[in-house]
Amino acid sequence: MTIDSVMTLSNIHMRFPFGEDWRGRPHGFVHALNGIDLEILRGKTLGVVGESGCGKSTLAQVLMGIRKPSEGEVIRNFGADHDVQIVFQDPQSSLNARMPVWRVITEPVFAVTKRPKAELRALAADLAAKVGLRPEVLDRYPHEFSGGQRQRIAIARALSSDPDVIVLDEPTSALDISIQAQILNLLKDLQAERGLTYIFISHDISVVRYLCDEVAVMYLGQVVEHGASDAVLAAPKHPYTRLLLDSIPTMRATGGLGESLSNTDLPSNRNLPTGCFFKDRCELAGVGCDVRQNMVPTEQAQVRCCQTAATTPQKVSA
Amino acid sequence: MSDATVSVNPIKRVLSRVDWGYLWYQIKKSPLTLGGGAVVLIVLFLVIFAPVFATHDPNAIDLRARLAAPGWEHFFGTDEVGRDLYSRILYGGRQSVAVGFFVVLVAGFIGTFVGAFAGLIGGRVDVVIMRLMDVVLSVPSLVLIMALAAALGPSLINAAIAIALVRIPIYVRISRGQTLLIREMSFVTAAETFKASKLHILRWHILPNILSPVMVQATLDLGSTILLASALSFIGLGAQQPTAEWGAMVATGRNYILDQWWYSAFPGFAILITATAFNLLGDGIRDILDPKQKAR
Amino acid sequence: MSFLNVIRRRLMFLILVLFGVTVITFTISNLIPGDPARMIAGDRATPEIVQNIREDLGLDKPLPIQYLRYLEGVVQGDFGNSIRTRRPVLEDLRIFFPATLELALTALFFATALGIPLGVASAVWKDKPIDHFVRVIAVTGISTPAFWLGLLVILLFYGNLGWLPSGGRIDPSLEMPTRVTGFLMIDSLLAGDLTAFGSALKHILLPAFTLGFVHLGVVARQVRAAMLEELQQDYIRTAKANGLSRFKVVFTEALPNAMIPSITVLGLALGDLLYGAVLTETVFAWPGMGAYVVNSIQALDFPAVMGFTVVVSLAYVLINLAVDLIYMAVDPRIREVS
Amino acid sequence: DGDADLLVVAKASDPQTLDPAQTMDNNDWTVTYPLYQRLVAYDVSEDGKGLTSVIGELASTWTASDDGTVWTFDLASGNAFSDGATVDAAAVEYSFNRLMDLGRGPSEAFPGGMKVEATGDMQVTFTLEQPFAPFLYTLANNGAGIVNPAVEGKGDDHGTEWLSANSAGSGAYMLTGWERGQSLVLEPNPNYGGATPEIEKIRVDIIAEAAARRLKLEAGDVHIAESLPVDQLDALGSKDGIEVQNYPSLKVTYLYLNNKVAPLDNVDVRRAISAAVDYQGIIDGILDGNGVQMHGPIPEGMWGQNKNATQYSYDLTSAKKALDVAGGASEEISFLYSDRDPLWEPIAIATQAYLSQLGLNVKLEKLANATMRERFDTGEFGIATGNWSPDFADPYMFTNYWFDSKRHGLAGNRSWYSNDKVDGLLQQAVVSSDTAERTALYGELQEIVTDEAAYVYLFQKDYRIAVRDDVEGFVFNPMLEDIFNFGGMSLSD
Amino acid sequence: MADPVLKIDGLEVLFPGFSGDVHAVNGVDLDVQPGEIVGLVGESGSAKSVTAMTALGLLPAGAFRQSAGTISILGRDVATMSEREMNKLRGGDVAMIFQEPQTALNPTKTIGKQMLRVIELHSNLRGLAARDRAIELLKDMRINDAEEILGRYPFELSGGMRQRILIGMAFACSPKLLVADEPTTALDVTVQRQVLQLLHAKARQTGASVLFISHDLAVISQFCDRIYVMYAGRVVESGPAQKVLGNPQHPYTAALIEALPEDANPGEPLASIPGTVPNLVNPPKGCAFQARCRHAHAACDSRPVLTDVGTKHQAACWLREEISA
Ligand SMILES: Nc1ncnc2c1ncn2[C@@H]1O[C@H](COP(=O)(O)OP(=O)(O)OP(=O)(O)O)[C@@H](O)[C@H]1O
Ligand SMILES: Nc1ncnc2c1ncn2[C@@H]1O[C@H](COP(=O)(O)OP(=O)(O)OP(=O)(O)O)[C@@H](O)[C@H]1O
Ligand SMILES: [Mg+2]
Ligand SMILES: [Mg+2]
Ligand code: NI
Repeated sequence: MTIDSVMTLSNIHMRFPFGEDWRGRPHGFVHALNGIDLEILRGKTLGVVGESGCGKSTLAQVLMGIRKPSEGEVIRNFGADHDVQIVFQDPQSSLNARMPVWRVITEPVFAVTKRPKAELRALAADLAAKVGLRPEVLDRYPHEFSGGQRQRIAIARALSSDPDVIVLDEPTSALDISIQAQILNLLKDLQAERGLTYIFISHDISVVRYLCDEVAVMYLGQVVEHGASDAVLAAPKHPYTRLLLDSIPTMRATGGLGESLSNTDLPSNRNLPTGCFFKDRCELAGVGCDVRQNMVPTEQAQVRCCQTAATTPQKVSA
Repeated sequence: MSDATVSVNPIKRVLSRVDWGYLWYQIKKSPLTLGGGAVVLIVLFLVIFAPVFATHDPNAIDLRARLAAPGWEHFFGTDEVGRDLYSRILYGGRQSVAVGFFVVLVAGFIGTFVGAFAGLIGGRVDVVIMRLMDVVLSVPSLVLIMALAAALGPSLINAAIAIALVRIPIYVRISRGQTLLIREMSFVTAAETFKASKLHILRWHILPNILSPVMVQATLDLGSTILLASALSFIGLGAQQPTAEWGAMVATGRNYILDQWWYSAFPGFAILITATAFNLLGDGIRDILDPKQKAR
Repeated sequence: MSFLNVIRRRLMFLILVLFGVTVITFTISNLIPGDPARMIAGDRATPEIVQNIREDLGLDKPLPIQYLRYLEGVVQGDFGNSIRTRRPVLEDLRIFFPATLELALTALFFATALGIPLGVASAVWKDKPIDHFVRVIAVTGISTPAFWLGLLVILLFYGNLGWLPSGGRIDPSLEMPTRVTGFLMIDSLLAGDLTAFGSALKHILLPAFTLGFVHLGVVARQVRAAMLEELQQDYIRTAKANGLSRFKVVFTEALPNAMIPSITVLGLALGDLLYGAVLTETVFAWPGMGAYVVNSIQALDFPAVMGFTVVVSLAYVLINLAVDLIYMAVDPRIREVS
Repeated sequence: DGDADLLVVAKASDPQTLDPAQTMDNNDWTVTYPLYQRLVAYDVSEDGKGLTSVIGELASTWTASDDGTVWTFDLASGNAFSDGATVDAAAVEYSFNRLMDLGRGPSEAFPGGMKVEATGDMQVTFTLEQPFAPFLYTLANNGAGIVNPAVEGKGDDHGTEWLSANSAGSGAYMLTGWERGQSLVLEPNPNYGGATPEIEKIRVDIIAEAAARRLKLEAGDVHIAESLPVDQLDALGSKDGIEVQNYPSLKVTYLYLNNKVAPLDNVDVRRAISAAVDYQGIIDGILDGNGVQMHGPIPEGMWGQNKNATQYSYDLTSAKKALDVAGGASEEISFLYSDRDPLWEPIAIATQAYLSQLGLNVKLEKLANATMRERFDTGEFGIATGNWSPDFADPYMFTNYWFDSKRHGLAGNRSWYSNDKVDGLLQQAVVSSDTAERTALYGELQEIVTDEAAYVYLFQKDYRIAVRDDVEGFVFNPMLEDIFNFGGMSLSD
Repeated sequence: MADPVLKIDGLEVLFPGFSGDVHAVNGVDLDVQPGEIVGLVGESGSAKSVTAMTALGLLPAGAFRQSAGTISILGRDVATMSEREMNKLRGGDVAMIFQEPQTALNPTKTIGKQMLRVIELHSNLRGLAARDRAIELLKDMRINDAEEILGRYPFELSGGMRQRILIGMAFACSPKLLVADEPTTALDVTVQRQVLQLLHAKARQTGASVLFISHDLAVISQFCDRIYVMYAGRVVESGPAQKVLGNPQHPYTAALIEALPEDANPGEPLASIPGTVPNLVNPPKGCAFQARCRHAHAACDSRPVLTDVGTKHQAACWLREEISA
């Protein structure tokens, strides 16, 4: 269905061993990713949403190439000299406190090839200007900056090696709303200017709706719904997506907080549930849910699902 | 900026990162640290300028003035061959302090590198190194030191080498632990994403960040090393005569403790005061640099 | 991780330690210049006598063979015969170990009984005069040369005041109680001999104080650090918000949790005390392993030195095992996760 | 204390082994010597002084063949081991065979190839391969103690393990308890053949710290305190209830000059060193005057001393002159000592200072005693300190041991001295049983070795011991330092 | 009208520090009436927590200084209360829950132990009766297997579960005032909703007043009757939730709402607020928001006070002053 994809993930699984008995054999495995298929479109922003622990960051690491999936394949459709960069959630630990800002920003460059200092500084100054930092800050150290400024530094660092794709792992979660808006604007500008591809990980649906072209909803290491963000978020098909959207408090809500949800606990990813992963929390769960579900395309999106949901009339609150 | 021409050495970089004003502010708040620091400075000063402050040649014997009581001629009295104890204590401090610094530097450097290496490489290498360190730590250290010192032959430098060897595992543990922590930080993950080499990560991320806990440990170690060195000298495995050394002086002096208490009392006090001062300073620096670090 | 797993892991490590320790000490022992055979032979012995002894002791064999022979013995519980006393090393250690253990445990008791309250007070009243006081005590403790402190207390309490004996485990004029545990204080109580108990107690006071003073500092510092750590935890805030009094917050909430990390330190301290006793025992003529090993090193009595090292290392590993198990017993977090 | 029947001796360290065939340590002998009897014993003069001549102990009479190679001893009757068994010829034969068979240090005192045979129930014959002048005296050694043959049944290797911690002798006392590292208890042997000892119990307390030993002595907890530093003795002498006893002794302190190592291989360097030491300064300063400078190797009080032999004295000018003759010496000279004797360190320091006046560069090395002895044996040293006390009263102890080139190293010739002529003299002197002839031989020898400055003969020191004044009957014998005649001692109230 | 459950007047709190005193709270007036749910909203560092913690006397002794202001709880001035009385108050009439459910429970004690401790401390219930009470509280929090949960350790439970337990504990002794400091920030949205629902229902049911702290405007809007908007240690606007958020009168409140991506058009840039919050070591003399404010003018150099801008609706801004004047 697509023409230009920068990366393709097919059937990615990721397991982490945990515990060790006295012979060093693991007690078992954490199943962080359980069969992810995704196509990432050039120049677009893909939003990834889901509850804590559903494997978003693990997915990011697979995309970055710092973790080899236990199963499945990542295909990269860009030259070897271009790469994927990342911006992390926690601006505190993502910058080395012992490097001056100009070193931090140019690290992706000098870590790989030796360059004269003057050249690096020039590059740093250039990038700093791009992300809205004044050049005189280049000799300071990261801890002297506010959260928002640190996130700008992190973005500048991601840009320095001129990547095609930037993975943004909850880049604004630790920031205040007023600062979040600044960063989101910056990201948009940079994308427009450089034709970057973003993978934007978040649990804030409204940010995803604002920023992303496409959205993938993750649950327990699987994508349960994937499609154009306006379509998916306006008319979710999968019961989990619906639950997520229902749970988000909005300023305009009139109905108060409503009824209490019964089961909010995520199933364990050590012993994966049989059948549909969502069945224990699903209002619509029925007979067909005892088998694993596959992704099925609908008009606007792909939905992992769920005979029941596909056939049940949509019931989305505002 | 002339930055492009200046080569930056890591120590200077670390020091340049210290906010001296802040450090002073913290030290001022803690009278104990301040006191410890002051005594350390005084001790270092006295010891470095021992020739200036000494009233006698520390090795000049005078059999006719053996075991003289403290007085104007000999501030702290004399020893069993009539040497001036005051002057010997001044000179003796040189040995103790030098051993302290030597051990901490040698063990610190080797231990830090080995630990960082093990932590960064991980896998088998790490396991082998750490098990080895565990084994060394399980061996009673004093016996190991005594045996090593005996094997190398008694001399202060050999004692220092023995102590340094035995203390390496402590630094390996600290630096490895710290390396593992730092390796999990997202700036290292970031560096991995742009395919930085292990060497780059070691040089730019690990080492600069483990230096401060290592330095904290090192300051704390100074006190205990001085103590340990004097203990070795006490059992005759340290400094050799006629070189003055505090532990050795206490050892000889104990034969005279009933009638000539000053012989072992003054060098004993010298050890106590110096070690206490270094420990207070180290404690204070730890509190400032690394308030979370647990006492070991 | 289960109890069983921890035990299994530690026992595996024990084998490793046993091997490592014997290799290390054997190597170093043999680096020490000196010939044990000469030592036995005495000053005026002829070379034939020395050679004769060397053969008797197997010292004429190549080192690796000697090592293997030694290891073979150790596996069968035979640590060889002491060169100095001519008796089986294990036999000697069996005599001296309880004395050292009794001293170490008493010192540990002293260090904890005082160190914990001091550490708690210091943390609760951080930066107050009492905190400074405790820190000075603690730092002085770890900075005092035990060998020197020992001399001073002997001089004071024995020499000047005459209140306490200068050394030994018990007044030699008393009948030794029947040996049951090897701990004089316990054995004398078991025998119902209060005089002996009193004498043993009097004898252990000074060495235990001297030895414990160092660790008093270690314990107080550890408890202080752990308490400070716990006191700033969120659950303390919850407890306060729930209306618990300061006293309860400190003693029923913070202290138990602060003791968990401190167990490790206490375990290490006991290990330390066991071999840290070396110098103290010398000063106080305490008939324990410490004095035994010092004499053995001086006399190039390698079997004895190695026996000591192996036993103490073993004790060290076992203490660690105990610490791990206690840890698991008191900290529910470890029992089930991971 | 308060217990008149108990005598307490304070020692610095625990005995190592109590087997007379094994121990070579004076420290052990304090305990072992009174546990056993020997064929002969040192005599005591009328006025209670220890003599260097021997009388029979287990032996009632003895004869030697004219050539001095066959010795026949008749045993006195009535002596019995602590288990009641009679001390007979078989026991003597057994003891000596055991000693030689074990072949440990003590066996060295007896001439090689010595045969011991019970030639009757109560008669033993010793056959030597060649005459050995001091033979009779060796029989008074600790190693010559007669052991109950019953030990054979106590385990392998002649019951050594058992005997290392138990007693099986016929001495006045027997071992009844040993708390390791704390104390040993001796009680009278009920079957002892001699006069019943007065003291009902003897306790040897192990107190490592000299200061503590002294304090215990002052407090009256201890009757006899061994090895107190010189400085403490002076202070003690003035205390109530304590007596510091002085005995002339044959124990000497001297420096080994390694004749094989440069620059000490040059006789003039050795002479220079001998003249650069301030003997009187050391005696006055370090010994508080309690000693005299030696006059050659043989001490005062031992027959055979040659007063005409050279005695060096502190004379820097002549020392410098000698050094000039040698052409100077630039090598660093190592000086070994250990903490075995607290006097050695001050001596070492003083010597270093004296020699530095000559421009000699001395490096002090304090070693564990065992390590130091090893170095004596390998000859890797320049100078070293040593003490020497004789096992029996014969100049042999100070000459054959010290200068015989067959005894290089630890065995006795610790300065690695070699002189064919001297070797010849020694050989002659040992096989002769004519005292006058031997005196002449040793006299000549002394002139040679003092001239060649093989050792630095420092001083001969009195034996001084601090004793509570209620201890009576102690007899000091210069052959038996640190050994007490418990059987003859008593406590007054 | 009855006495306010909580009343704070002119509170000023500062933390001495290396580069000077941190003026965290700079004159806060606030009240909570019986049965009312009051929201405290503001960006990170605006002193929401410090204000609440000072009120309950939970700030670590020695680290802070209250330089001005009075606090009264249930009509009593806390300054006059002894430590004993405060302890009786806390956990009894006043309860507090915190942001991090991970760490807010003692990790080495079972849930049961921790709950019983509170119940027994503040009520006459003992033993089984106390246990029944604990089970009842948990059941109210929709925890079905309550008996089993009592025997569990905190680490064995999910974050949502722990927070529900903490709420249950807070209600153990029917408090008149509950202070909830960002109780759901660390939770997932689905869990957040459940916790908020339970908390809301329980408060209404028992008639307890709630001081609810959050930086999430949407949550505040749904949860609270009345809100205070804080900025740099000051209250800049207060009033009924719907009014303040529907018709913000302070430029800061307005800008904050505009900056939300919720209603933004994906094609257009978000309305961001330039700059960052002021440094509290030297808080601005005048209006704290001046430096970032679109409407700033000369008058803003002096400090505006809260003035009525509608019924029960107040704002501290010279602009509104002028308008209303
Ligand atoms: N290195 C690892 N070892 C073991 N388990 C891991 C590891 N990394 C992640 N996991 C597990 O994998 C699952 C997914 O983790 P991940 O960090 O990808 O979640 P997430 O969606 O990013 O969550 P959050 O929103 O909290 O950041 C979690 O259960 C986590 O515990
Ligand atoms: N113990 C303390 N020592 C020094 N400064 C403190 C302390 N506690 C809080 N502060 C300072 O007081 C100010 C207000 O902090 P507070 O925690 O109340 O903010 P908040 O509004 O609750 O923010 P958040 O939304 O991040 O919880 C901050 O600037 C903070 O740095
Ligand atoms: Mg994540
Ligand atoms: Mg807060
Ligand atoms: Ni799977």
